[in-house]
Amino acid sequence: MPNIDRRDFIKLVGAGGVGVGAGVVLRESIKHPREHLIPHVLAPEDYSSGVATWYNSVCSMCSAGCGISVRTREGRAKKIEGNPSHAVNQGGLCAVGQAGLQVLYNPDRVTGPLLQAAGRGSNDFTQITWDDGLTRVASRLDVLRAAGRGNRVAVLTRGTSGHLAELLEAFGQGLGTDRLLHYDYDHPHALHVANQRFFGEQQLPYYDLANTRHLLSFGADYLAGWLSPVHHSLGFAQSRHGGDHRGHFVQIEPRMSPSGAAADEWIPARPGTEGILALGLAHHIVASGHYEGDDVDAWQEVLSAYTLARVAQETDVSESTLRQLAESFANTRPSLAIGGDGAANNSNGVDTLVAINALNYLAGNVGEMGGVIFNPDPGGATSHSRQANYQTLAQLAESARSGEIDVLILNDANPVFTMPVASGFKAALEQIPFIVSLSSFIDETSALADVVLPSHTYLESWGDAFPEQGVGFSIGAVSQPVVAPLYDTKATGDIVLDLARRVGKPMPWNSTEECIKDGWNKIYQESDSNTKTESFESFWTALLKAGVWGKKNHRMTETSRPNANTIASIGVDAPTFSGDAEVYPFVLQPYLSTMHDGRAANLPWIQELPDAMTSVVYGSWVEMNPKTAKDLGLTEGDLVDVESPEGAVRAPILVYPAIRPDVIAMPIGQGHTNYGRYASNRGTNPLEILSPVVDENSGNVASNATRVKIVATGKHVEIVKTSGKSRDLGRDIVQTTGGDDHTAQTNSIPITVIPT
Amino acid sequence: MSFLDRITEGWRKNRKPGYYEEFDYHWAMTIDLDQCSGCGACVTACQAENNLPIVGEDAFTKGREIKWLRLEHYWEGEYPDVKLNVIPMMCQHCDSAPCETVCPVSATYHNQDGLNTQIYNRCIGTRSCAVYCPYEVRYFNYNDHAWESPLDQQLNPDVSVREKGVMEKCTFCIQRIRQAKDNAKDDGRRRVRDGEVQPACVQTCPTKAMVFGDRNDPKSQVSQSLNDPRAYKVLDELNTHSSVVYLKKVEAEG
Amino acid sequence: MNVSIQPALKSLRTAALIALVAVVGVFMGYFIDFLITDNPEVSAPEQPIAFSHKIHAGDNEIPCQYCHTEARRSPSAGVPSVNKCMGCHNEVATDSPLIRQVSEYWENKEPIPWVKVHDLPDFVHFTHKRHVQAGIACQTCHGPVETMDKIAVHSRDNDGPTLMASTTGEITNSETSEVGATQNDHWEMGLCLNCHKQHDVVDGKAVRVDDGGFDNGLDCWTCHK
Amino acid sequence: MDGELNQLKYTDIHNDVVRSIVETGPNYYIALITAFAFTLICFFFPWFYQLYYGIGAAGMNHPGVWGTYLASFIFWIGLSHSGTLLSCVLHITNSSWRKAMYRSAEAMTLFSLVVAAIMVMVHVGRPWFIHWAAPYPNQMEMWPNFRSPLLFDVMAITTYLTGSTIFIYMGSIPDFAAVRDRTQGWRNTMYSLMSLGWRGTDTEWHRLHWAYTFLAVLIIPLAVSVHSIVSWDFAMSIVPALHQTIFAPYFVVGAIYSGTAGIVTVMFVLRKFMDFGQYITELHFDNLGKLLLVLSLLWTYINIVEVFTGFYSGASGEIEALNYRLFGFYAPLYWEMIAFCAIAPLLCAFKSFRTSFVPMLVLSIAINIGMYTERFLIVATSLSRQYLPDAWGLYVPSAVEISILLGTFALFTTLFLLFVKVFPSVSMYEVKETMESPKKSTPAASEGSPA
Repeated sequence: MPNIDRRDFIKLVGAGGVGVGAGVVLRESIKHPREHLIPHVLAPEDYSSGVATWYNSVCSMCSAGCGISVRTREGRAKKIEGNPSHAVNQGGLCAVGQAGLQVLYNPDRVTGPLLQAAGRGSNDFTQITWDDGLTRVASRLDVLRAAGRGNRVAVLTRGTSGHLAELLEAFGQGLGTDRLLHYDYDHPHALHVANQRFFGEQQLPYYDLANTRHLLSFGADYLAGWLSPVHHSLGFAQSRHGGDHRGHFVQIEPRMSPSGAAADEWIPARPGTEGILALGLAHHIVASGHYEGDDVDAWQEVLSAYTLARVAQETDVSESTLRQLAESFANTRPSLAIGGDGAANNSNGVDTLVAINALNYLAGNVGEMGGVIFNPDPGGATSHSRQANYQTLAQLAESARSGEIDVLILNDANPVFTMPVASGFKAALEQIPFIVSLSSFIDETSALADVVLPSHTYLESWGDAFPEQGVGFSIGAVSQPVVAPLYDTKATGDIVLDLARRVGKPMPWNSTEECIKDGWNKIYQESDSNTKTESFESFWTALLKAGVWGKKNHRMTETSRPNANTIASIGVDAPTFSGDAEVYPFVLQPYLSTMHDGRAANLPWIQELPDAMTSVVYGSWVEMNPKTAKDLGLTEGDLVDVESPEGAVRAPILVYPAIRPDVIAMPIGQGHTNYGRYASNRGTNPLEILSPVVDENSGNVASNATRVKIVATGKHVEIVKTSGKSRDLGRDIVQTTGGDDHTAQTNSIPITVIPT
Repeated sequence: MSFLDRITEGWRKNRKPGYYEEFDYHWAMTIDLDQCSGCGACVTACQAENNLPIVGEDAFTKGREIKWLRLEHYWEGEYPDVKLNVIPMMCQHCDSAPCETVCPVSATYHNQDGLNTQIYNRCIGTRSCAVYCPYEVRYFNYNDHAWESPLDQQLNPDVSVREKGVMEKCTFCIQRIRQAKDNAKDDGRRRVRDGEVQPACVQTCPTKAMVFGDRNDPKSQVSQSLNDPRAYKVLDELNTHSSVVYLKKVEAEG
Repeated sequence: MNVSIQPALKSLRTAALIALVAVVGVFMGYFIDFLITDNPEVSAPEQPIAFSHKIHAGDNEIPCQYCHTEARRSPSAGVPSVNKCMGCHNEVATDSPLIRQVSEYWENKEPIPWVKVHDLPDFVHFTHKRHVQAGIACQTCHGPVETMDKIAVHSRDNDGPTLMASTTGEITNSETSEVGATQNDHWEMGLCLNCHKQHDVVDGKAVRVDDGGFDNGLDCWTCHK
Repeated sequence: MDGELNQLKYTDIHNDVVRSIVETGPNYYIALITAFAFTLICFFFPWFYQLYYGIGAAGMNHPGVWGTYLASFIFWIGLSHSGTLLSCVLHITNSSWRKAMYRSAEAMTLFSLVVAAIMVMVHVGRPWFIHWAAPYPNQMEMWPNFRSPLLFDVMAITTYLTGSTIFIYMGSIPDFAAVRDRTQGWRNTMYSLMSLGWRGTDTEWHRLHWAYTFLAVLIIPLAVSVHSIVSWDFAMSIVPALHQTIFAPYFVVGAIYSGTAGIVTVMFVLRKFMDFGQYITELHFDNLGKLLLVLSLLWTYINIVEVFTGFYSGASGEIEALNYRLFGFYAPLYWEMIAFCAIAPLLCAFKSFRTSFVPMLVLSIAINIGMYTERFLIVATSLSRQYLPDAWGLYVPSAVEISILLGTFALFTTLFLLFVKVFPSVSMYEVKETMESPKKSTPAASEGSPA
């Protein structure tokens, strides 16, 4: 190449330099950044990095008490699964149970003791130390206790079972208060009372779905919410395809629930007339001589009024259907009738359930496999004796108003959300001078607290559960911490123990763990010799490993047969509703959705789980029969005001093919004002507008006894749902077949119990 | 045999389902629609196991939810004689899958276990697989997803978190299948035992309506369930030879 | 009238030359960076404590898995916890300044923030367990660690997995096999595939075969899931 | 031949064309800058945002995973069929009237192909890995999936692009030479490079013509294959209303149709703003009008067939999909398409219409709007009505998408504006071929004989 002058040379050098630079920068820029390897200081024994460890525990998302196995990696909980060896759920677990992880890892958890100095509801919390927080509470308690006015302390906890409940009781006694209230919105008060009245049994019997061949469900959404849904699901499957005969399922309810969808027959009876229907069937059974028991005359007399004709007329179910129902119920052995939810939440709820008990009795389903079986008595206080119903809470509110309560201790209970506004409960609480909350979240009730002493979530703390509705025999399970506490929180039990110590009423234990172990030591001592291990310690480790323990002796005792008075007392009046039928043409049915009583609304997985029937996510809606909607000129997404005598809530219309034209249904759970980023200001809460109609027999609010009217607002919103068009246009996507080629599936696990 | 014959012969050979002589395992699933209660436990289980993002309300409004396993609702009839049929819909792992032919970079292909794979880090996001899939069970990451701390601590370390621009779908919980194979090797076993591996949805199903296993093993529970007279495949007329078989819902005579 | 292309070319020559030099420069720059930063002497990152694998694994012949205990039973090899270090160094060389640093960490109950040298992308789910149990020497991929004062990623030319097996075709598990000859490449997929194509597992040990199949873990889902 | 050309001297041709290259008025710059600005604002900024945020910036969802990006892609591929294919056909059939317009037509091909290629980048979720779709040896030891219609696409389009580039370049060599001889300075340098030392000897002319014809023959099947393959992206699926045997011919016809319309537009512009009035005459519009008429009839026919077979099938999927297209959310667009592409072109039956420039311009634009709609409907309506009604959904383009759509036109315009300043946008030597040789005496001849 000929001469290159100085200029060109410089250019060349420059170009080369720039090029090289560019090259280096290029490579550096695409290189992976350095990471760090952080070793343990002290290697843990119970896991090695990269390998999963499983812990058995108990689910506390609802009162069913399913056993869970939690998968952990590097000391973090990764997944919750059903414990296959737990008799209640046998490996299965519902959506909410799995979302329990998001209770633990919820970004809105209270991370340490808080003080709401700026005034209640201000949500302006300041961090304080545990000692500070505890002294603030203890000082007040101490004064009251010393003055012998411990009764001015009220404890309102979410339904807790097992030894933790006993610990709370001991605490209450220590303070000298009898105001220790457990509160779950969905506690089946009516069912307890009804069983008490008919069977003389305080506790819940075991409804043996697995072995029944004909289930008559009066409004009980046994697959989604009623008592122990997962266990019922197992039973349902077992009955459908576990044996050689396919169980027949009938659902009687004005609005089709998931159980109704799964059933073979769905019968939309008039709301509140389920009991009358049941007695109608009973009448037919007795009249047609299916019942060979004693007191036939007494039965005939008490049932005489409930002729099929009248019942048909009152329930809006055709006489032929009723007759056919009665026949198949009486003839199919074993058969089973259950009642709850919709049927129980009316002004005549208890009567209805008694009627259903009677139906079971007359059909000979009591104490039979596939019928109603009674558990061995767990002994001690049952959940029912602890649980506060609407009236009890109303009294609490009353005494709060009249200034009889100085301190309120809240534990994960959220009555402000679930009590009707008409009850004035919130206003009453505000009268209480000092409120302390042990909740992990700032919900509507905790927002009123002056001091928040956050407790562990159930995955971080000790506890145990004896599933009440059970599995036909008594079992118990221990709930153990599966992860180290994420935040500066304490176990509920430990807080209580600490307070007790501070008010000079120390209890015999230093920690919840001790208390639980102590309790189980007793059980161990009492347990039959054949299940004894060489020492309690080995029993304890075996127990924690298995996660569940139980005896396999069915009680199946013949319950005291109803005496004359009981029989005579049977009878169901027409339901009473608040609001004039002229002004308020529709009956409002608030039903429990996946969000439960709203406690699951702050779990994003549940918010994003399409509703089982409507596939709606995020938000609430008003279900309305297509015909009604047409008459009112409403279409899906039209925003309406649902007005009851007590107030109004606003939600979009969802045209729902399977609901009575005279009924409006709304899901419970949304409409939180103060429950974290995922739940707050989303949808509406139908419970707000309920009239405080009370079923005198159960003392609980009749949540289905409110009439409403629909007022169109002219606004329109898009309901967020995942379903496009919910009709298969003859494309045979879901194929069906006649009952004849029924086949037994082998995939339902037989109930197993861990010998200890 | 003439040249033409040899060509056609070779073509047929290549048209074998999944392009394998035979599958090592042949994973399959049956879902009994008569037992399914549509509770949605499987949906959450899937979300928990496979690091499915929390997309938020806005994404749902736009129709951008990511649910590897979804429940489809089909109403039948009018009030009062109305029925709701629910059917869980997830990747059917078709043995002749439309999505596999169209992916230009082979991010989705049929593997030796008869599974329809999806390799996230290979995907370039043409989304053609989602178009070709008649079951519409492939979901696209329209943007990066965030897990608000500490929700991220729940993420399953055995499953990659997908970035924006990547297609994803049900994998029959491949991480569990691999784990089961791993355990089998530790025990010095050649094969995975029946029932040893269950996808999250099958494991959690409260009604035990789902069965998962190896179709190649005639004694396996799933093979028995496949012989059920009620067995059918959704959109079978498209000849996708899917590995998910449904058992018909029984219409009660009463 | 001039129609030839030459004069045009001439006038453009310098420009073209400059462009050429620049382009070549880019490649050179890339390569230079390669040489410098990936040269063990240079690229090895500064560790919080100047730990020497040469002293431990080389001179004192401590087996790899004495400290990296997880390797044989977990996907991740595991980094020894601080008390593991102290286990020996309560007695051994307690007075050396480096050990004092370690014991400081131990007394403060703080972890030692080691810098990660051998790193894989998050979408690669590699498992040590299977490879160790198949009797593959650590050095096969990590290089002659026992000769390194500072751990570094080697990136000399990779002759593929042939180097991984000794001449007999057997893969020895002894930490002092002639894996010294092994230089691991910068850990790209091809490296894994080559080895998997040429090896199969016969009663639990990896041996040479002519062509592997999918059951040798060539399925993408083996690592990417 | 047309009268006007006869009054022309070879010199005038040269002067006109060279003027169009050398002399640049302010209008040109204004046009160029505006076009470029639009490209930046409407195309690149939204695209960069999308790269940062993810495809979510567009309106696509589940099941509507394909949208306007793909529609644009097909549209531009279609437009590309204007030039090269057309001019090849006409070259072989030796129809002299094309000669004035074919270069700009070929330029259209080139640039619409470029835009189409860019649209692919815009469409995919991770464009930074797009090279994985190309077969090349790599450390991952991975190859693309050769069964995939999308891969066929990659191949076909690259081939077509290469072919067209060579074709247009080779055709322009003599004109480069001509321009070279009339320019000085950097232009001279540039054109001497581009003309590869063209002398205009008989051998060179001979070779040029041979090679040119050869390429022309080669490109015709290529062009046809390209759009057939594009159609297979859809037809190879089993989606109702996409899984159609007729798609390949349908797309090819549609492509040529929109392409021809495109030429009319471009020629009008050239005629108006680069005053090539004497070269691009009524004759060209007349012929193109006839062509449009024929194509529109073909297109209508195929549409009728598609709808008929769809309904005739009786398959729920097909019928729902068609119902949705004809009477669903996007029905207005469908009928707009019918009006623009099936009915309006019938006007071309009248010569008076064909030979009047402005109406033809309007028609050509209308047709291309209609054709874009067609592509959009194919993508949008079919995907939202598939086999599982529960998964049905609605896809609506987002602002970003629409802006990018407009941006592509700006991009195209920018490229074209640059082109007319570099390439002689009317082929001089071929125009000359259509003229009587000049009288000896004229000085022009001495320098003007072909090149």
